[in-house]
Amino acid sequence: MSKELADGVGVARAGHFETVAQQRAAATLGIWAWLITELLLFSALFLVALIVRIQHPEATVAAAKHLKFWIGATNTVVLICSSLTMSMAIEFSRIGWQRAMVRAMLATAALGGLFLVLKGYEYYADWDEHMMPFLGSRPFALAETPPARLFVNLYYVATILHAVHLFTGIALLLGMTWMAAKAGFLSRHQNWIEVYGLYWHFIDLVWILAFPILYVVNR
Amino acid sequence: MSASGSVGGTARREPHAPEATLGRKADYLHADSTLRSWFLTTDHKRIAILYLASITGFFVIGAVAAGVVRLALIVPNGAIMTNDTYNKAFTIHGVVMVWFFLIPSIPATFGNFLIPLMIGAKDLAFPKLNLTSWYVFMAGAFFTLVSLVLGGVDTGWTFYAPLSTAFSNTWVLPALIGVTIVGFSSILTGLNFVVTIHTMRAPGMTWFKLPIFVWAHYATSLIFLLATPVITTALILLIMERGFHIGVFDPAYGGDPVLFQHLFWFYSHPAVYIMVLPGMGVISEIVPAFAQKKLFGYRFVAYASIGLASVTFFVWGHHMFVNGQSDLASLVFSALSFAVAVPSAVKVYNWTATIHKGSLRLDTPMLYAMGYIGLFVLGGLTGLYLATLAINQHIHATYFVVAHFHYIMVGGTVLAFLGGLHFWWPKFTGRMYSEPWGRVSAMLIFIGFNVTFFPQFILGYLGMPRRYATYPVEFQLLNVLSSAGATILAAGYIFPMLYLVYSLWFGRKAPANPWNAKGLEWETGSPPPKHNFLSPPAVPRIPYDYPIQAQEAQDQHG
Amino acid sequence: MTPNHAALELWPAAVSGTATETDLLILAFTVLTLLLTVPVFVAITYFALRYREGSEADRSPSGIRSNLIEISWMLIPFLLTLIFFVWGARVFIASKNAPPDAMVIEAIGRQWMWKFQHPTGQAEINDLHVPIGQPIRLRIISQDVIHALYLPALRLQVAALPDRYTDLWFKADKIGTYHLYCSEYCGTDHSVMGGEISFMNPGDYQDWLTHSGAQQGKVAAGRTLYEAYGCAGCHDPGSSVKAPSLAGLYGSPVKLADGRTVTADDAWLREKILNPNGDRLAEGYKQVMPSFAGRIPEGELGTIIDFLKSYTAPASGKAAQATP
Amino acid sequence: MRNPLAALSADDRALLRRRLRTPVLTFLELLALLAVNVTLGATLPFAQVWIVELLVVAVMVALILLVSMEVIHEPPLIRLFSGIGFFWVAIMFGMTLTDYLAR
Repeated sequence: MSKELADGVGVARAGHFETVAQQRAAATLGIWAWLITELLLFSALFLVALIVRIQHPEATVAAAKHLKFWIGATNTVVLICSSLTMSMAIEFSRIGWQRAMVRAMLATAALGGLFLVLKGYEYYADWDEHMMPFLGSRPFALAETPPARLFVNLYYVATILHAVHLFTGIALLLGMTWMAAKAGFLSRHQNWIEVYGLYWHFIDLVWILAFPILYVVNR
Repeated sequence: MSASGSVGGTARREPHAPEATLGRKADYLHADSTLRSWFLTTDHKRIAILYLASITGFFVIGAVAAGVVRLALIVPNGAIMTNDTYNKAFTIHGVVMVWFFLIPSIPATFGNFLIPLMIGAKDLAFPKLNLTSWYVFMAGAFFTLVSLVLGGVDTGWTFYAPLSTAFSNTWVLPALIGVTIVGFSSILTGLNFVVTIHTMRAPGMTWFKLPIFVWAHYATSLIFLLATPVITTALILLIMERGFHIGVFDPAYGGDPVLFQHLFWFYSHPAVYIMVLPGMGVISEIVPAFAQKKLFGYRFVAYASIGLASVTFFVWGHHMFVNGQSDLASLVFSALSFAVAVPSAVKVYNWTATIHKGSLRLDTPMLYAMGYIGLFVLGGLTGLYLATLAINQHIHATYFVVAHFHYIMVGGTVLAFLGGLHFWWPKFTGRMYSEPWGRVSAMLIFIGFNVTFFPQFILGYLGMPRRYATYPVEFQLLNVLSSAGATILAAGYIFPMLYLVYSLWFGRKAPANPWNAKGLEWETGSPPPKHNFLSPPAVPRIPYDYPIQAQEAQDQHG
Repeated sequence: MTPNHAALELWPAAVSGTATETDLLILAFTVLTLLLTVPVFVAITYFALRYREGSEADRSPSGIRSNLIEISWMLIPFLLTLIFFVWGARVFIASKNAPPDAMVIEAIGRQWMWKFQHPTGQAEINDLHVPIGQPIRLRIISQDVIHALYLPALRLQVAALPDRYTDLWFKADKIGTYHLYCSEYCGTDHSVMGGEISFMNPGDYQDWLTHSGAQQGKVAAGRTLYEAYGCAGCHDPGSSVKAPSLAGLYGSPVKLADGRTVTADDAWLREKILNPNGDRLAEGYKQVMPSFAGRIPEGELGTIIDFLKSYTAPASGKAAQATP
Repeated sequence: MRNPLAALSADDRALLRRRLRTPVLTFLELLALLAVNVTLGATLPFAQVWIVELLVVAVMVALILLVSMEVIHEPPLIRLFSGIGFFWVAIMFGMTLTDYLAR
């Protein structure tokens, strides 16, 4: 029901497809196949986090207590907001409200940027508290419990990998916004917005998983 | 993200000649001949040729490294080269053969070329992504070659921590980065195949009319999607471990090196089926064509592909029985490993039943296919030896394992690759290869392979560990025999490279269907036109609609 | 290399009940393998000849019900092989659970040597002597990368992990000397990380422990360490580095670069190895020797010094090595 | 700045309300669930609280997949693809834990 398109909104068929429906189905299936790989990529890290937790419960709890819980929580709120604006952009694209859609996309990119800024501040606070054990030059605050280093470093690998995805996402989104602001975009490439929206929601979903796994359950 | 890039982008395709005027110039090879038209092509057939050329190069590198290994082992005392040189040679052999030849071998070349033809499509669903995957592959190859040129790696292709992270003084990082990047090319290829097979089939081409080759590639692609990301994570952690000492695999900080092995084999055991399944697909095309008989038990063979692709995710721990995993895990992984026998047996018995009462021509592709069946059976059953816990305690990490997986990888995948290459060579190039030379080479490879690798089963059971630069003198006789076999095998590899290249210019022109084979790829020209079919192909009533059909055909397909 | 191995053998010697049973298991499995494969090979060959294109052969549909035959060739081989899962698992579990009265020998793997410590305190490098007729448990650990201790004559191997102990137990019933290997690839000299395992009568084992094993074994062990840590590469006569010869050094006075003279006793040698330069430099030599602090465990330091004690004259350098 | 909503006709406002109802409701539900988890994480009311936290996360993930990513409106194939990854994650975790929980 919610996926009905307004008049003048649609997809231009590429030469190697027989129908537009086939082209749309391929794009949707393609992004889902990609998202499966993203899920497994991050899940392997979560598995390592679980093993570290099983093998070194005390050190992991000590390390997790040093994470910036409230910044993480705030960032989760920021990403949930960006999911809302992305959903709005998709709905606007379906009813053909191009300007509203462009604004919603810009808002999404801005919220993504805010996430990265907060994340950067969090890293700075971590650095300040000597919570960067991978830096050889800077002593680690929890040096007396070596396994704490495992969890903290894993936190960096996971969050940096997520941030890289978010950064790539913002760059793609801004590029797409620039194209989407032009006349006729929605009649040719409406499904780009849908496909991109799935990616954005999924990066949000990964954070929804990462926040409790890293920050919450180990407290 | 990646999907969106290519969906709309192909809206404006470059103009091409109207189909009515299709002549000599319009087939995909001759439509355009500039370098640019090759390196920026989005035609799946040309990308397949790009892949074919690249992996042939890697095969040569890997084969030379194998030759160095066999040369070193002629003498037991390591007099020919230093231990370091030997270790680097077998590492290069493993890394290059596994990641740069075997994994892309059949999918990225034959799969790329044939899947759209077999399902009656104009191209893969995402042509630009397909080209991207080749560039990603070459980027990964670049890093690995850099590590090779700078001095090589000595960790073995398995990169076990902490040897690879803290102890090896060789160029591990560029090799790891290269292998990580190549994983993305696998993912993109697999994604493209999955989407193509789901959405691009010609009208009337239902799932149970698809050739087994397509089924096998569908199963392979699922493994690409579900397994490759995990090795990416494992390698990222390994790179971080080596670069920044993050500690997760480092016992000095309480990390667990066995955890790397779990992540590694979660991918690398299914990767065996990335190498094996497409080969099974090739054999399932060749055997019916040269028996002129419908494939026996089509549905069972199709389901067996999916079955293998699923079961393979439950058995990785059989690589780790003696590596310190819990006894419970060993028991569970061992029991589940025996389940692999079921779908494998289905394939082998059905191929044999297909030959029964057929009308057989023993041309080169069929010789390879028959060799494949025999060697795959031996490789598969010796795999069950290794899955048996008590036997594994003795032959794990010995030459028995080396022999076993070479029976699967060379006896299986490489023979299927060569069989498929001869089978579809007329389709790829429009030329016939030399049949007598083809048969001679096939026999040489079969004999050379067995002389090389059968003695290694015995060496392994006698207790010769693998990856040994020097060895006790009583193993010398069998090692010399193995090295002698390797020279025969090498000759068998060199001949096809010569006569196939020769045929490109001097071979007889190939008709559209030289083998009288069934399948949509034979319904179009050799080589096919740029957009595959001049008119939409008619999907046959049943798959493998050959003149001879066993009773079961009527039972299962109406 | 080893007297107990013929130039070409086709079956390895088995010295324990587990080894014999493993052999039986693999032979039985091979019989099953042949039962499952020979018909396929024969059939393929026969069909290839019988049904050649143009041959006169009956090609009418055979009317075999395919589902039944499919299910049977799926399940029968699977169930037959499952027998071997159960059998293999039983042998495996038995070989994992050592009897409580087993004699415990510590095994330590390191790039690229094995060290074995007997319960009575004697240690040996690369080679292992064990008595037959009694259960022996090896507690195995590694000091650096992952190794694996592989004893083909017993059909057993297990990884030596850097972070925790692994176990392997056996009860040998035949005397003899066989190979002992590292079977997990561990870097440059992986293939020379091994030696011989000697299965001895209990009386001979006791004899070995008290006489040849303990005393001279320690000197030989020290010599091995002396070579393994690279001491010999610089200090042996004829080396290009021209470091002072250590033969006869023990107990003699040494003139230092700062003019003092010290006696080369246990304590001074230990300090000198751990921190060789600075005020410990010998007169007339340059500061080239690396510090071994943290690189040589305490026990081995003692063994090396034991070797240096016995390393009395230049000519006896070889003698120390050659003592049985 | 002019309120952009003021320029809309009544029909457009109705359309907007109909279209944005689900995203906004999902947004509010996600925030509420997050609030539960943050509260539990900050106060740690009992030892086994992580079970509750993970259940809440499971609900949030399901909400994003089914509603935000519209899986409930998709054909069976997409539903299968959206779930198969999680199934494979379960294989990976389950089989690995047969080692770690039995050591």
